Amino acid sequence: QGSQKGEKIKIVSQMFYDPAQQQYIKEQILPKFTAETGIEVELQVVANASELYKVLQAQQQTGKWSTDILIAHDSTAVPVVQEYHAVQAYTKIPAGTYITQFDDNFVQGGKRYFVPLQADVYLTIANKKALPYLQKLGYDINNLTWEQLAEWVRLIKKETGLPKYVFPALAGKFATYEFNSVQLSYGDKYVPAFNTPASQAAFKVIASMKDGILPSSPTIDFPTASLATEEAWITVFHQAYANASFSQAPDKFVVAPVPIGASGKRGTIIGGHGIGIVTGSTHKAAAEKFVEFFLRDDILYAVMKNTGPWIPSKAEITSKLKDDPSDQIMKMGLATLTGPTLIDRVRVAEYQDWGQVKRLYEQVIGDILAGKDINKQYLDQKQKELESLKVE
Amino acid sequence: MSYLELNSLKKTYPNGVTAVKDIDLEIEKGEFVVLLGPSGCGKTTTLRMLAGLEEVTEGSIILDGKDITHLPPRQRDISMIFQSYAVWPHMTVAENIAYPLKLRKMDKQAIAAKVQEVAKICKIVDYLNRYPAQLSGGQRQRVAVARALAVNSKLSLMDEPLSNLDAKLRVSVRTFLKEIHRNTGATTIFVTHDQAEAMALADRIVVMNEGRIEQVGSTREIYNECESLFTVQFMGTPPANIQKVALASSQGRLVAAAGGGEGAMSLDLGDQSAFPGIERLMGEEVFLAVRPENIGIGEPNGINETSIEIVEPQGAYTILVTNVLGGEWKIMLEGDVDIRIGQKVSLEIDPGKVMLYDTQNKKRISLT
Amino acid sequence: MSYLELNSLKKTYPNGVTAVKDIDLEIEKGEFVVLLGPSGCGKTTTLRMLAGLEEVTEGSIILDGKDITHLPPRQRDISMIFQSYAVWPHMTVAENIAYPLKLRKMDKQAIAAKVQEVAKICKIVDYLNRYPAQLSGGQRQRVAVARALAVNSKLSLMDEPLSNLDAKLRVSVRTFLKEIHRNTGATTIFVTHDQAEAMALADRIVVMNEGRIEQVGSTREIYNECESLFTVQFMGTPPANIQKVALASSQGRLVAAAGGGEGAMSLDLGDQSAFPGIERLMGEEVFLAVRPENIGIGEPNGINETSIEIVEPQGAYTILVTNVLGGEWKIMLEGDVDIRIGQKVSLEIDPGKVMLYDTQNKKRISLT
Amino acid sequence: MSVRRGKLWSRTVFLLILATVAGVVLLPVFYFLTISFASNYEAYQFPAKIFPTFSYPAQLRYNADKENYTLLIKKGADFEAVKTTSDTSDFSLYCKSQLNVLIASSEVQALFDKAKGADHAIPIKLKKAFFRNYVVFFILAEGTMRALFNSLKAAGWTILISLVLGGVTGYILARYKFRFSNTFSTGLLVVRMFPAVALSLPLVVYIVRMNLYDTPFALAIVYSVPNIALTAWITSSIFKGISVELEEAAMVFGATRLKTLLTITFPLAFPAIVASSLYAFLAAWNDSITALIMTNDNPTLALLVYRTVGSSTIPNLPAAGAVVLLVPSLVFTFIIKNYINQLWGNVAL
Amino acid sequence: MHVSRRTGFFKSPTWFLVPVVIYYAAFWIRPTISVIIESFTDKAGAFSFSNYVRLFSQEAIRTAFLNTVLFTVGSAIIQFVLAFALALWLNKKFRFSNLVLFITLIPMAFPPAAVGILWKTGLYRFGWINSFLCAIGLMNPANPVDWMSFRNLNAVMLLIVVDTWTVLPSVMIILLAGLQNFNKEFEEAGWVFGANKFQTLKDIVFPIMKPTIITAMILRMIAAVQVWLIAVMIFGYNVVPFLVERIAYNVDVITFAKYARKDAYTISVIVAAIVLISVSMYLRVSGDKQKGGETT
Ligand SMILES: Nc1ncnc2c1ncn2[C@@H]1O[C@H](COP(=O)(O)OP(=O)(O)OP(=O)(O)O)[C@@H](O)[C@H]1O
Ligand SMILES: Nc1ncnc2c1ncn2[C@@H]1O[C@H](COP(=O)(O)OP(=O)(O)OP(=O)(O)O)[C@@H](O)[C@H]1O
Ligand SMILES: [Mg+2]
Ligand SMILES: [Mg+2]
Repeated sequence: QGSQKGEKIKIVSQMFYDPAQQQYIKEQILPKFTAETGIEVELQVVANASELYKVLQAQQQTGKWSTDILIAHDSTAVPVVQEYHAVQAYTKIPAGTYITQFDDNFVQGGKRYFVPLQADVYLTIANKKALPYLQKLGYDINNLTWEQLAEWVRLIKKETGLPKYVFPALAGKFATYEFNSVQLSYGDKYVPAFNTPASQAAFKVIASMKDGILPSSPTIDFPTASLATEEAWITVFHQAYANASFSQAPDKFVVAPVPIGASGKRGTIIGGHGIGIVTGSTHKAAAEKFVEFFLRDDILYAVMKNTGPWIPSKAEITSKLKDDPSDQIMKMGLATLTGPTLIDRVRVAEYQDWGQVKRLYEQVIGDILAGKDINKQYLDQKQKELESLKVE
Repeated sequence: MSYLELNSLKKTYPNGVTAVKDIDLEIEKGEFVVLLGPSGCGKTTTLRMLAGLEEVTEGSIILDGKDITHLPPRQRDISMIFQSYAVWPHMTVAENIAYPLKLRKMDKQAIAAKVQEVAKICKIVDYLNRYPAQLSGGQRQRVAVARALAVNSKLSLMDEPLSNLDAKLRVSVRTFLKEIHRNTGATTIFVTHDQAEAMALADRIVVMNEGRIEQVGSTREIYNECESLFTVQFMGTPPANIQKVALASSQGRLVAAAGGGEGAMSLDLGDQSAFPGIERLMGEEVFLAVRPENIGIGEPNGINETSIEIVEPQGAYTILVTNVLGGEWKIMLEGDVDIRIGQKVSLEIDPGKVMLYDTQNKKRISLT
Repeated sequence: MSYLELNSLKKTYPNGVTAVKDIDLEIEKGEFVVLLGPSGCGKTTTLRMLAGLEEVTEGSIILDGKDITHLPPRQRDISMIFQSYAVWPHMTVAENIAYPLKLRKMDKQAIAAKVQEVAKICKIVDYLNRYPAQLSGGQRQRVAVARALAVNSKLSLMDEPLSNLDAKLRVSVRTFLKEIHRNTGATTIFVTHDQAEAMALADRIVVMNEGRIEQVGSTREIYNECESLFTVQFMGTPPANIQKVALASSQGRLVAAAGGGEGAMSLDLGDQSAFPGIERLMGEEVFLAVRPENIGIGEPNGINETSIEIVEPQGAYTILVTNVLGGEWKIMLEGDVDIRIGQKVSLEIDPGKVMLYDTQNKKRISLT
Repeated sequence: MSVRRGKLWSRTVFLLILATVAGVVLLPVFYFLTISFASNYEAYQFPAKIFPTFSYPAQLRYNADKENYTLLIKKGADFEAVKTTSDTSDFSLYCKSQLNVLIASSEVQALFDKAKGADHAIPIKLKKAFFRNYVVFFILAEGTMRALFNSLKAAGWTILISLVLGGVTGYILARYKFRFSNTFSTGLLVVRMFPAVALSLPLVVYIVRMNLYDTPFALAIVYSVPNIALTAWITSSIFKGISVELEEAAMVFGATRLKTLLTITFPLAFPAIVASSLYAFLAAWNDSITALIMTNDNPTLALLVYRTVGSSTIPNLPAAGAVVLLVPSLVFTFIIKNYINQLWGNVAL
Repeated sequence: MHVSRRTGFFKSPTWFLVPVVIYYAAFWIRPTISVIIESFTDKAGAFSFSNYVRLFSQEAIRTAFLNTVLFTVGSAIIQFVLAFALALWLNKKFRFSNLVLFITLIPMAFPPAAVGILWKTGLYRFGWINSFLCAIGLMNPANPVDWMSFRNLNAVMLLIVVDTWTVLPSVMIILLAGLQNFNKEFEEAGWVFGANKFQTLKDIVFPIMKPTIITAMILRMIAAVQVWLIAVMIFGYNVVPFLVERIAYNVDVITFAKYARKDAYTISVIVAAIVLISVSMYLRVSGDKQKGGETT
């Protein structure tokens, strides 16, 4: 086999961020690999990009590469390869038909550094208690427009007296992408952006829901708590976290695609993780074996279903999805990903500092909640600031 | 009705210790009363109950016709001098004296005048602007006195105010306190376990023991007519010498005798007829107490021959330690005596100054 | 050469205070010497220089023929009893006593034996296994004594070892220390500001004042033949009464007189012929000092009529405070005297006990 | 009579204060503990429970139309439908991951059969695996033991450095007045004035250059910076509380200065010094921020907790991790309380 | 203790401070100086005030400054009052006082991460705080307060409350030690001479305890000016800006921004300056009137 007894590889991953996901991997998947190959696996999860860079920087500076496999978000793939030279190009890729949406990041200079594992999109999740109000309005949650959503949220506010939409906007987290998905559906071709006509309309529709949005939104990272306590009933949010609420009590929630914008289409930021082999790895053979194992249909499907549900990266899996709730979510995601959806990607590399770009969006939602008028002038100003952040 | 009355006062601390068991005492206006007793006998506790710093468990305190048993300290109109002086370190001497007056809402000019007045009495005028840390112990003590003096209270309490002073200073402050009292006539209760202090200061001494009063009286009474063995043993520096003796009659004279052979004691107390009712004690054992100053060296009356063990010259007098029937007896002779250690002497006990005590209840046996 | 010699010892602290100015002293083996003086006169500093705890600024210390001026404490072979006892709280009584012996590399059995021995002497055998926190002040004091005793050092130093004890205990520990010294004969230097202590204990007393020695001598000398005004004023409780007088001759007798009119002083010191060389002082002013116990009440010799201001009965004696030429004079009468405040009396000063001092250099004027 | 009333009054006020103090401190602690025992489903229930639960009052209903089963859990007066499935292993996985209830597929099958037989929802009792969160925490926190050792090492080094350097400083400040002693103790204060967050950046560079990156020792070096000063103040307070005469007595009786220090001063100061070292311990033990920057493969326990569960969307696991961290700290706080006077009694800045 | 110089085994005690000084030179002074230098140089490395100018033009910094001042003053006052009251109370010996003391110290043991979880889970609109308030009837369950929507002054006050829970024990410990060393007779003299409890506290206990109070307050102020973690754990970055929170934000979130490092360093220098100034101001205001020095 070529692997020594008791060999151990280490994975550093940006994926499986939530403990429940880690728990599943560590309890169900890794033992299976060890049983098959005798190789032990250690999984270290990094909380965000800067923590990943820190790990890589430290290994680069000290020259000690303790990592063998990297599971990275597509937005970090370029610096990982180009700045830290952390991942090597594949010579042989495990068989399968993989999604190609992330290849601009995963493939560089014609060489593939990462194989995609999954993709994620934004979804709508709503507590069933909110549905009667929608019925009153006569709208269909699966074909909702942003205007209708806003109307729904306002109606609930009017009838219950309480804001029931959560727009998580904790600094450095997701506000940007939540806005982006509205902006895209209104016809923006490039996000981040602030003063295009589509953007203006997008901000306007969010501003029109203002009274129905939880005022504590800027302190909220994920909608989980608000949804679980029923402080909020509705959100449009990143698939993975929306699903955390859903899994807690599947019967309580309905999940639907992101609403449709003025362009007549849905819009979403997509993201995905890829798996790569670390340049300095001292267990390359074992690492390759793990990549092969992890991309196997049965394993990847189980991982996608139980840590997400996510959109699996292989056609071999997506073609066989069934009808149960989690498969349905996968399908819904796949439809969003491959359907007539306006899609864009996180453009970290184009800006000096992505955190500052996020900050601009966080200010917008903060100002909306504070009752500020989000007019053209305001947005022009934001646009100017945004442009100053571009890499020269 | 007296000026100050303590009626069956009792104090049990939360930890269960009953520090004061039953104190009944009446004090007249202007009296200087000293509570005297060994450590732990409840003097401080009694005083603190008077001050309102300690809750009274049972009994009552009447001051000037008013029941103050449960009043907080500030409503009692008392002043107090503490053992540690408790001169506030963050105030100048003048501020220290003025503070209680300010609390009484006296006007500024009157306060300044009062401060000057008491400072003059206490001879601290020069230090009025100093902080306590810049004063010596004796000076701080004077500040405490001045502060107490200034308030013109109904009752002045002092808890061992001299014990932190050195010996020399103690004597001079003591004289000073006495003088102050003579001039102001403030009713004063003074706590000490130092009898020299008590005797020097008191109009009346209250001897306390284990939470009770043993004897109340003038210095003379307390010193010369001790009602209990406790008092006679407690009073005097050095304290009285005690010996268990048997009373006997010998040729019409009353004799107290103890021990046998060499070094035995045999003391002629005088003509038996002078002691009416002595018959019932004949042949009985009693405690005999005699003070060191009532023993001389010369014609034997008491002990025939004994050797001097220690000589402690004290300037004005000399203390000799000698062995009497296995115990140490102390003798106090006036002036500077030329006696060497080891010298053999005979003791001459003044029979008129001897006190006898019952072995059972430890009370004095009256011989007249 | 003496056992211990202090040669022109001088100490200036880093802050510039010269605490000890010039001390010359010779002490013989086995002597019990007491350094006595008012607070701040440099007693502690001197002792600490002897112990090696304070650097000597100038001068030298010779112990048993060896110059120890600059040796560290441990090489001096001394023992010391501290004011706060300095009994190590983390060691049992036995360990406390044994620790110095261990440092001297004595073998275990010898240590155990020694501990037993000194514990017996100091009557602390029962407490050997206790920790100091479980002992009373007096018991701790005994442990400190036992520890010092055990090491058999060349020199035993004690810095006010009794000052933290209460009055009663102080007297008994004092007697105990004296006894110990009598038995061991250890050369001892004892510091105190309490003269009763000094007089009771000392073979020789060294009276210090402002960093210098005022007088060295036996208790008798120090008390009765004070060489300086400082000493006569410092010694005695109460201290001597001082009055500035003019010497005159009257009908062949030497008379000291002061003041005029009522309350004037006129004291017949005796036949002028008994004072050779007195001529040069005739008409001069001198300080006259007389101790309270050398004044009686009766035939006027000194003051004709004066009124009693304060009466302080002390049991064995009574102190009267009276006004002499505007100053306070104290009189000490034996026993319990029946005198009331305000009573007019005449003072009878014992002319043989009077001491005279030069007004310039404050030294004693020898009259013989 | 008025006395009695006064006593009653002061007693009531006293008890009121006692209740308030205890409540204000303990209430959050109890809720926190409860959260650490809560399942995902329970973690966000409102109203939150102050004491943890041991089981769920639940019902199982057979839906004849769809041939599946619905689990209902009591919420308020009603039962709330939480999970509908026909798959026993799906049901079992749900119970395990969301409810902390360990129930095998076969047992689920038995329940399903029973529910199918009844014409209404049947009551079932789901018993919680009470320590499940803690078990999960240890499964997730891979290398807990190693992290624990790292934490102990870092804390140990911190204590050592702080005590040796701070203790010596404290002793000298307590016993000697020298020319710069005031400047020096003020200088110690200044050390704490500079935000540590900013200093750690250049510090990392030095640490890397010294080849100490990712070692507990390096962490200790950083933790010691503020702790040396703190230890110096505290130990100087301790030494001031030990009478100089005790040391002098030892020297007079033949001990060298070093011996005096070792046999007299140190044993006397020892308990308080141990207590003072707990400040250093707590600083090292509880820190995760510096460790985040300064370690990688050798995380401390606090960092491990932060890494594995710190970003959870549900607070039950993080709470369990934090409780694990908390236990030793609590023990040490319990020790500190007996030495308050020695530690802070003579402190002067 | 002054032992003969010639006999001691070292010449001067200062010698023993050398290791500490070396340590601080290496691990404190060196980074500090490099931080200070960074703050006074532009990108090219030339001396300039540009960093300060740029910073002061940012509104967030001005808000952060204001919040920091509010927080420091507010928490100092509130924590002092509470800690003192608590210390006074605990200083009386009562039956279970030792146990109560331990209970009050519990928050001291909480790691910052735990404090974050503890309060975040409490402050949700449907968190445990409102659960409790509803249970005891102090709040209407139908419309609980949304603590997390607090902004500006309210948020600062909320943070003061949370911070107080955490740090009160460490302030209280110092004051308690001071009270235990306090000669009770000073206080009793106050009562006896006519002061009521409050007057005694104000005129006697406080002034005499001043050195202890100053110690406690200085340590507290130094920490309070540097508040950030608690704010970030509860509200996240930006919502309630504080000066050191700005540093952490620069270091943590916008790591790659053009001026992130420079800003972080410059704010550090500003914070240090503020601490230095406020501590010396506090010392000045609290006065050097204390001539006594003898408090026990
Ligand atoms: N606060 C207290 N709590 C419990 N017991 C106390 C308290 N204060 C004093 N006691 C006890 O009460 C008894 C009497 O104490 P008190 O202080 O009144 O004696 P004292 O006569 O003043 O003694 P001393 O001469 O030593 O001052 C002692 O046994 C003492 O231990
Ligand atoms: N460490 C020191 N530094 C500076 N001055 C000192 C020091 N120790 C004592 N002094 C000063 O030296 C003088 C003599 O002090 P010393 O302690 O020797 O007096 P003392 O005779 O022992 O007095 P007491 O009876 O009060 O103990 C005093 O003025 C004192 O203030
Ligand atoms: Mg008392
Ligand atoms: Mg002295």
